[in-house]
Amino acid sequence: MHPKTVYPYIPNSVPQVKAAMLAATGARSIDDFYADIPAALRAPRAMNLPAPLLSEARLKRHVQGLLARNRPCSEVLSFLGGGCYQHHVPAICDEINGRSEFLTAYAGEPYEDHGRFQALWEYCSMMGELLHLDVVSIPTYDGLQAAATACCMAARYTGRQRVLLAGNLSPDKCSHIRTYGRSTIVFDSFAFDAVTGSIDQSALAAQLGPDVAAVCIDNPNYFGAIEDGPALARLVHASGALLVVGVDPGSLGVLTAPGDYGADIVCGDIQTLGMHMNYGGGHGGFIATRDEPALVMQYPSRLFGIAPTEVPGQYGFGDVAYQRTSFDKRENGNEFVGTAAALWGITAGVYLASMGPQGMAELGEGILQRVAYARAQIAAIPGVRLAHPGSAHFKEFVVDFNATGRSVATINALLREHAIFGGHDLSGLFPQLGQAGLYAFTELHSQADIDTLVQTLALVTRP
Amino acid sequence: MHPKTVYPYIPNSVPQVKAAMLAATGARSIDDFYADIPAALRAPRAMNLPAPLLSEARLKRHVQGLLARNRPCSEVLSFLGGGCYQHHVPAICDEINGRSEFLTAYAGEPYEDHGRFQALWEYCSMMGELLHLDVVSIPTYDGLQAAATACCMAARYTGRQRVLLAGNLSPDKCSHIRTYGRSTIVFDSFAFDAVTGSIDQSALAAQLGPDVAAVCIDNPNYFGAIEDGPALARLVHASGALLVVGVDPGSLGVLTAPGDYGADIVCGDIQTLGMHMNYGGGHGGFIATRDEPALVMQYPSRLFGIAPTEVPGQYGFGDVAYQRTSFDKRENGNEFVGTAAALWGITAGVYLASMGPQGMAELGEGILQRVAYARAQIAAIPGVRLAHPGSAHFKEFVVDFNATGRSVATINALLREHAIFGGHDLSGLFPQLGQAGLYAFTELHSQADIDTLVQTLALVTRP
Amino acid sequence: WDEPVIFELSQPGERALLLPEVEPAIAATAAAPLPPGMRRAQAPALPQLSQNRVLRHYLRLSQETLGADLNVDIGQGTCTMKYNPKINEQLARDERISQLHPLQDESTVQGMLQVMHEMEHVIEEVSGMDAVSLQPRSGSQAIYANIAMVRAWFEARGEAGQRDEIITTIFSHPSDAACAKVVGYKVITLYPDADGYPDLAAMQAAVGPRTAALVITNPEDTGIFNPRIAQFVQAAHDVGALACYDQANANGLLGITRARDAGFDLCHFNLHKTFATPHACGGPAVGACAVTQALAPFLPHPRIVKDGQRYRLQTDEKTSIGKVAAFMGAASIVLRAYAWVMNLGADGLREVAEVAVLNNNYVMRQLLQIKGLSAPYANGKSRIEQVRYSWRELSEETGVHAEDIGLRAADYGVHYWTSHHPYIVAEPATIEPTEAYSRADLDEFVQIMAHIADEARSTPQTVTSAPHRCPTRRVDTKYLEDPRQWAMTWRAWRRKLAEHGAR
Amino acid sequence: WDEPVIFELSQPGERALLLPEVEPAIAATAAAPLPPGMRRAQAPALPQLSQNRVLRHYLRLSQETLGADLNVDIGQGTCTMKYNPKINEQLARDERISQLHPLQDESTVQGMLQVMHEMEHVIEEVSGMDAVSLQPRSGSQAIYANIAMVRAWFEARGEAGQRDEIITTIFSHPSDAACAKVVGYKVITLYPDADGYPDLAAMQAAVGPRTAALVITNPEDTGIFNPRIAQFVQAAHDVGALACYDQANANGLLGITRARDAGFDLCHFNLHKTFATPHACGGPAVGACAVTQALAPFLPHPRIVKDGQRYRLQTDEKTSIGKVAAFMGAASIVLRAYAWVMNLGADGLREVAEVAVLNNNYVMRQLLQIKGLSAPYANGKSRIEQVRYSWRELSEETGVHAEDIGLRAADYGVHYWTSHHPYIVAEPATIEPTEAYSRADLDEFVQIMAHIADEARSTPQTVTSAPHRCPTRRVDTKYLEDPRQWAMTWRAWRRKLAEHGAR
Repeated sequence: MHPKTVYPYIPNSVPQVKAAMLAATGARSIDDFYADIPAALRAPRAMNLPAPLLSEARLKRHVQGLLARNRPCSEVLSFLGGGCYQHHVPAICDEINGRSEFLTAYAGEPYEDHGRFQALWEYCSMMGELLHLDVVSIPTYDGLQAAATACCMAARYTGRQRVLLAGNLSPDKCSHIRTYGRSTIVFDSFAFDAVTGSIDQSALAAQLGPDVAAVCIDNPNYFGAIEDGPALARLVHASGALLVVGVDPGSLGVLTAPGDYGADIVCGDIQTLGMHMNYGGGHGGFIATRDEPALVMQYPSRLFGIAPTEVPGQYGFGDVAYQRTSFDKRENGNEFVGTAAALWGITAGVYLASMGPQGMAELGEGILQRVAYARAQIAAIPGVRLAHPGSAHFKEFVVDFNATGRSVATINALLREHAIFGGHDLSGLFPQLGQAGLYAFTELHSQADIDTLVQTLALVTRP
Repeated sequence: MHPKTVYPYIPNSVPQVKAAMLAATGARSIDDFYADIPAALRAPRAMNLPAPLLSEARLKRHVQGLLARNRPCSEVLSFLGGGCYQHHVPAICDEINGRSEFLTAYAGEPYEDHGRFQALWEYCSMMGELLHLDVVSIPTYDGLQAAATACCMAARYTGRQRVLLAGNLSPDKCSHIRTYGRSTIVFDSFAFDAVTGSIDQSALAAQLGPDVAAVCIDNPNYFGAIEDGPALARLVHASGALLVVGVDPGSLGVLTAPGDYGADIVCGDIQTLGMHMNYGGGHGGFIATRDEPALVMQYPSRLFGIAPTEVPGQYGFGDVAYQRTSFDKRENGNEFVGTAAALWGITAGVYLASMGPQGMAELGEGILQRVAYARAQIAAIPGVRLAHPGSAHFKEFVVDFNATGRSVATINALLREHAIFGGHDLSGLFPQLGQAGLYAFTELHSQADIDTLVQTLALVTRP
Repeated sequence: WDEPVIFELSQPGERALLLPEVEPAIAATAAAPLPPGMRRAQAPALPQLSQNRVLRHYLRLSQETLGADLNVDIGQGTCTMKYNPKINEQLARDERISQLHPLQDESTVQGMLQVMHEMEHVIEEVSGMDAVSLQPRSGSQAIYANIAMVRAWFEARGEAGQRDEIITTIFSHPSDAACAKVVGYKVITLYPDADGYPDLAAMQAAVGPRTAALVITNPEDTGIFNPRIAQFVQAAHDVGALACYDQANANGLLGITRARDAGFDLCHFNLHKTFATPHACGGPAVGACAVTQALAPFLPHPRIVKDGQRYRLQTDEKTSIGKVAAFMGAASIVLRAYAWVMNLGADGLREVAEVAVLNNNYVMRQLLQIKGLSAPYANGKSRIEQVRYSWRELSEETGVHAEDIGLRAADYGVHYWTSHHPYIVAEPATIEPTEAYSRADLDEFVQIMAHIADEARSTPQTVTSAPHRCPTRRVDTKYLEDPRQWAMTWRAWRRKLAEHGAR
Repeated sequence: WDEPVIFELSQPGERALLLPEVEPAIAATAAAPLPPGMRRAQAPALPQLSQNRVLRHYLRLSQETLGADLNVDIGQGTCTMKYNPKINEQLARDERISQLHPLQDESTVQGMLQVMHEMEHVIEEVSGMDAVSLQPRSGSQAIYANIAMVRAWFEARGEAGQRDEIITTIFSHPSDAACAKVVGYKVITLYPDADGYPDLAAMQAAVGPRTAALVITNPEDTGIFNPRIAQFVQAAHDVGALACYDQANANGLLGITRARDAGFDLCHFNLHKTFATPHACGGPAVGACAVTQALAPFLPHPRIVKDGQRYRLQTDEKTSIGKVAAFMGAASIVLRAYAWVMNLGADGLREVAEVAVLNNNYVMRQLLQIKGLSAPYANGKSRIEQVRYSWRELSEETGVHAEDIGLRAADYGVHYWTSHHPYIVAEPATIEPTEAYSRADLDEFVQIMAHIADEARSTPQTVTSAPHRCPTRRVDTKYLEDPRQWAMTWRAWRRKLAEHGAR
């Protein structure tokens, strides 16, 4: 007990101040304010928590001691991907999202928080250019949620109840989509082609029908292979369903925007646009569509719009069609809305404004090239193969270790001894691939890094 | 060569823009603007610099690679002091001095830069409370410069030409004071008592005379011993000289402010008030006096004052007696003034406002106590002695290793193997101490840390 | 600042960042051809700016945003705007967390897993529950996860078919109702009784064999604690239903009363409210789900397990509802909350609660001296951590609305929000002082409210035409409702301007 | 914000930080008694605030400060306000530099020493000189160090007694003259010739056996490059004097011309100007001294020496002037400058110079179209990187002064400074666009100046009573000059208020 502790975060913990304020309220003790809480509900004992580290100095030392037990990707060569990626985070992204104003603002109106509204609206606008679509939502939680909501939007819009999920989606994404949507949607999945890793169009065609609200794919898919978007769109639209495409926005400097090949709802994750990985804490989801009122009215999330003000020439901002939301209509709104990932939206805006058209093009092209180089080099390692040798890949691809006789777990453990984090082990998630790892490459990887990986892989897989 | 590189920091490096701007000026080429530079003065060749790291990503990786070759004090136990100290830097100090506004402001007027003026004036005001003095300058470069200027101020004020330097000042400080002041001042030094490490009052008395402008001491002195300030002040004042005292502001929660025992000019370094060590980049100097116009007019640095504005009740700020300065009077001003360490002044203000009266008292008291404990423990190590066993010390003290038969260099090398940075080696600076190290302790050191040091010292000095 | 939209600042050719060069050997490698039509034809029409200009733009926008750090932010009631310590921010931005990939081998993230596991224990201790998941990325998502667990529970017992109703109250958060709907439940909403408390008789009438769960906030968004909460829970349990506690308003209850004490089966906390992580303009955030042992097998996976001194991730629970969010959720938010708790300890958390409640009742006492302002329901009773006030009387007298007053407050450097649909409390303003403000801060806020109430009587048009000192004046809201005029992006705005002159 | 002085915010008892506890075993240890009177009797009367309130105070003050990041900051001529890249800031705040103690063993700071050593090479390459010290903490301190080396040089040669004069020009920085005085020299100041250039004849007349050195800025603070600089240097050398180059205005010269090319013996650069480190409200900063091989033995110590692949510190040079600043100077500033150079390379540095000069001449062309504004001296000639303009004509016509225009500019979100004493150029305004601003930025600044010139004619009182949109109106400057009223601290202010009602 520190009965006289004055807490730095609690100004009125000064005993004299507390006493004076109590007197001003006319209460005898703070317990008076809890009169509505019956004695039976009172906690039977004080909380049992570790002794506090009251000084900032000791707290910092304690937490830094824990952090020292981590080995971050910045200290090794990492080839992990699978939904979270190590890209360069421009310093101004950190600078802006660290500004007290943005970091601690919340639900102000478009006047005192004009800057927050403008920054988020600009984020949507820049995403709109990248996606070639007119409507983009304020960020939702992550790419998983964006996909789940996109499926629900499609079901509401079409009035149909079946949604087909590609077999080469992220298993985590499928898990969330199904749990989230299954009260109103019947989900079925369709297979991918074992040779190419891409969608088996005949398997998809076999499932399509007039009850299908949407087909949900990722492009590039979970294996990094680039799907034939235009062909899939034709197939899906022929059945009257919507095409929902999850896309890595970082690919869109070089790959066609899904809307341009016919996707009706485009979704994905903005972690790659200026967010650190943060052990999974850098995610934010986006959802985008054409500006069709019936589709717009299906969004659950907030949409910001630009508008003139009383002053000629001045722009202001505000919520568009707020009555769609659960804020306004509780259970009669679309799904639900609340705090999600707004700061990452602002940050992604900073990133896109910094990269510009040429930066995004160079980013995409450079990753395509590095992947091609890495594929060629890795394929040349004895016993190591590419799982999908004929396909074009963006950012990641599956390496097949079956012929090495070693498990991915073993290989990754050996790589760690060389300060390399090998690709994500797919052997549990996709048993049909056997011992396979998903290797990711970004603009951070130099030729020397890739060569180091290849040499080390050769070493640790040597019979 | 990257002839078409558009540089992110140089907006108008876009070739088309350059051409259009050239056309607007009527010049044929940029070389036209250099018409005044004769051909003979043109650099004979392009600069020979390393190939640029044009991308922020590669630049970051390169510099982080260099930083990885450092071993910071945060990863070891460090007992280094001697003028730069590892204290806790409150997070809000970093937050405020990292704000773009403060970080990049410079020489604005007290209107658009009202906040800068207020923050610096408040820094001076809080230092004034700590020092019990009415006049405090905007920061100068560091404690060395503050002491050098204080000597010059004393000489100008008294019209006398001799300044006496205590033998237990920092050797670096003496070096700068002498180089800086010797065109107008004759410097002499006086000895310290070998047993106590403190000033030998009889040695000082022997040097005092009617030509002495000032006596310059540090209290605590370079060995961390606390001088008898009141006695020294009486002695110095008896000869009509000024007493210049350098003080660690972090000691003033527990030690008497020098002005209160008679110091006429108080100076020192603010690095301890919220600045990281930064390999010596965290220093700033302060100078303070009573509010006596003849003394105030001797300051070379800027002084900020508060003033009413046209609006009743409103405060503004501005430069006090600007005509003292070299900005105004060139060589006829006092010394010179320019960019120095203003951001650290603002930061020290944040620190003092955060610590408050009680924080500064606890800081000082805690360090006194830790030093007493460390002295007791270290004195108990066989063969290891305290150089000045009878004196009271603040923050640091000299450990005498002569009886161990090992050099400080050897001992420190062994300590480094245990992740300990031992005390600063004084064997070169003070040959009379033999093999001795200056050990510093701050609020960051826990009992466990001190015990670890003691055990390891015992281990590495064992015969 | 009169800062243009960023597209208006674009200068063709300018760059703010350059990308790493592609080495010649890489550039020379032939790639597999893309599927037809999959190569983008035109670079995206993003703005082109120097780095200096990008920075200046966003710095100016930041200065046009009233962060909680900048004002006495007690007007965002239900949001629990408290001080977000800068040390936690500094720690969470350390590379040893920011540069962790969520799929790293467990051996390389032991520190991170320890932080998360210990934070789970904190939530268990605060709630009295047995098991916790920190995966949801917000309070709403935690509510969703809890209700999904309710569904899984009844599915596991074969009762899913019969139980299709969830009961909540009107002053519970909208997401309580909305999430129930998403998971497939019919929502039954209870209204207050004559005394202004949640209506126990209505609850007892509503429960039955179709009831899957009670989902309830307490104290409600009015700041009123439901003194019969145990009976509500009991009524649910009596019919075999579960009880799920929305603890978004837990700030006044830390160490005072726990979900377990009232018999709840599930509950959740918002780390970005009660546990002092920054609101970040609306996320990232964490909603922590806490459940009893019986419900633990249904928690999202993976779960963190401690084996001796090692932490590992476990995903083999077959009854788990699976993923609710990517990876382990917002780990860096968890770290901030952990640091906050470690700084305060058990005594500190209780001090948080007590001072938050003291501050709230102090402010209520002061605010209710303003003529025209009232605190509907439970008249004369104290509140827990917030109060939903009503400006109805002032509005009827002057024609000034609660929203106008909030906007006028922005002119004085504070604000409140009024999005409390449906407006059961007319002309609402919800004030939640939390523990983070001093008496002087609270007095300042009250004085501003009193001053604006005076203005409403003396110069009402000053209030109704507010704001006057914000970056913009009032917007023309029909541009936000009319599909022919709304523009969620710059490209839509320019198109609509061209098509039919949007303004 | 109308933010009070921090003392006015004090709430007795509040704390913003707690200190680490002292363990019982430590507290129980008896310390040696302090000398009599050395224990402080009363805690310092610092303000008492919660952490939230401290933060809010300083955040508000920051928002009331017009940092270069926030505006088109080309009005602080001579200061070289350029873009300070955020990546450099991020790198310089890494613990692996911020937590280095300057007395660490060399083996533990090899990365830091490498950065400093390589930055020395950069300065050598830019200047053509042979040896560099990065120890001075500002440009002025570097000037001081250079002149101290001049003195040491003559002392080493036994000529110190005869040589007691230093020659400079009136448009060289005030510190050139002031530092010469500090080191003990008599200062001889040259004025421009009839064409507005530094007067070579005056130089030739001034030099002689008493001359120790020429200390000169070039281009001068007017932006005019002295085309006869080599002759100035030669004139100094002819009498056995040294020549010392103040390169504060080097931004337009990188890769174009070097100190060595004109024959200088010593020079200095401001890393916080030319090398893009932040101005930080006025420091910390670095002034880099560069000298020829002959002067190298006089450089401050320690110097960094590379032995094979290892770096070490050397302090055994007997002729060194010793220390000029604590330890190795502002190492974290050096790191920022190093990162900036490594990003740009030789081509980039030359691009900096060329675009800075292009921008300056572009702005000059535009500004001189404003009636009442002129660019005195060297009429019709181009300038290097800045121009000192004069509003003399406008001022004579309207009674509006250059200072008024600068303050009015602040109302429009830009500013310039006018502290260019003595006012050889009447009604001065020095504009230095650097390379960091786009054409659009420059046009905006010019438009604001043109607009204010119009205002000066149409509504002069608007300009003379500016600022109108700043945190305060004009202060009563007699409080800054009168010793009975001035108050450099809160304690002095309160005392004077009490003594004789300072207001």
